[in-house]
Amino acid sequence: MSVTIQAADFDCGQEIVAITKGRDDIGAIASFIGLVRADPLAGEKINAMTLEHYPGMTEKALAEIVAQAKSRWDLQAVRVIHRIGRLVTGEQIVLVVVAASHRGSAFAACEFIMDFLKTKAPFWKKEETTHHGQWVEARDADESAADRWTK
Amino acid sequence: MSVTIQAADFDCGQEIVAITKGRDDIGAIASFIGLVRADPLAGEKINAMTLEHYPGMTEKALAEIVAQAKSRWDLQAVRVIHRIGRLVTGEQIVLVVVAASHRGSAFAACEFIMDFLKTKAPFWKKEETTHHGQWVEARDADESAADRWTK
Amino acid sequence: MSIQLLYFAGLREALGVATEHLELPAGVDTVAALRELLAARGSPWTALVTTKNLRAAVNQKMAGPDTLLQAGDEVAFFPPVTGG
Amino acid sequence: MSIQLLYFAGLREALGVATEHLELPAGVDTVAALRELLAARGSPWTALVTTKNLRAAVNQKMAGPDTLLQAGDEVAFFPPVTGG
Repeated sequence: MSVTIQAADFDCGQEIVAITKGRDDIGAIASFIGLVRADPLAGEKINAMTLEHYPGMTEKALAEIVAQAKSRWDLQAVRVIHRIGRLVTGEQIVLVVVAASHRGSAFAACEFIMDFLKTKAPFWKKEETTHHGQWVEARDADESAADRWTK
Repeated sequence: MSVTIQAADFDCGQEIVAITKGRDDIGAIASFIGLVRADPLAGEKINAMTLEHYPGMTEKALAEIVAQAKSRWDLQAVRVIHRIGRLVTGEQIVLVVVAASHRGSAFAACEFIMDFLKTKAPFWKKEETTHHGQWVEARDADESAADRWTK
Repeated sequence: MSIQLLYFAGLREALGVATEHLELPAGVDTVAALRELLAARGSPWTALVTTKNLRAAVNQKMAGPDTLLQAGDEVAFFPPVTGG
Repeated sequence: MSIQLLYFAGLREALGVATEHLELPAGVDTVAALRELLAARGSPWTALVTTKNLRAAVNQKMAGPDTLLQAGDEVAFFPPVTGG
């Protein structure tokens, strides 16, 4: 299974071992991890965030994003893990691992998957400080990042 | 120490933990691993390769590449590990991990470091099959990849 | 015809409802018409037409205002996504 | 003046030498002149001028043909790098 939505944490190293074990044809692995950052919010520091998702559609959207990446680049393996539920600052949110023969494809596909995940996969973040909770607003920069792949 | 040349293998997950432990300001980690691929050579499959380097200059070149990346992007941590000696197919050769607040900087800096490592750091690979040994020739594509950052 | 409705994130909280079954009156057969029908319930449902960039999905695929609705459809409304 | 010379990878194998101390004759004070001096030893040393894209480093920094040499310098010759 290349896409998993889970509450549990993940280990990037273990996922890479699972992809590469017994293979000798992979030359490049690009990976990305997103983490909960203690940004300021309403004069306080963010302590945690809660990730909500749309069960069923999320899996389909991520599978579609991975399929698009595989059609654009020659990839040997893709692994996506996205966590849901409450995560405190410093915790890992998302992992994308892409294996390919060459590094150009691995980097491009990994960034492509992240850009589309950020704009097409139905996840929503609610940030919390000690006294406040606030849904994160979508960033225009994320839309622009996704748009550049359609040019 | 952000740059290490070693014969021993490395664990991407452990290096990421070492970078993120006790911090809550990192939002994005991009990483890259290069592996020994069983390409064809002189009608046989590559079994292994031997990595030679220029002790002293290699460390300086890598430190300079990391310093350049840090001056171009706002980075929170960089870790580079490059192995030397004989490595069989499927083994890991190089690891680059870049931590930043945002994913754009993390991806760009990670790719920048790999492109410059491939063209500026004094390492040389000799590939071997059962009956042949051959020094790898530098690829024009690697020079082009490094050149695009100077535009 | 009847459909299944889902609301997510800030919209779900504003409405105080996560899911509902709805019997659509004759003539309400597009996403846009459904949004108008829900907004006509008054506050807080006016959010269905006033929320900036509100997204819709029909049967778990992104849908536009003209997407046609059919009996048994699963229709979801939510703000722009912010995962990753 | 004397310098320390280093050869790497395919060049080291072709020459059969990894390092040497060398007393430079008067007038040989650039990387280009040093390459000519070494090539004049005959085969296999002609590789110092015939090898395509041969790289040079002086005191562990990339150097060009005009880079000046000084007593005690560490000068290295090697093919284009192929790590990573």
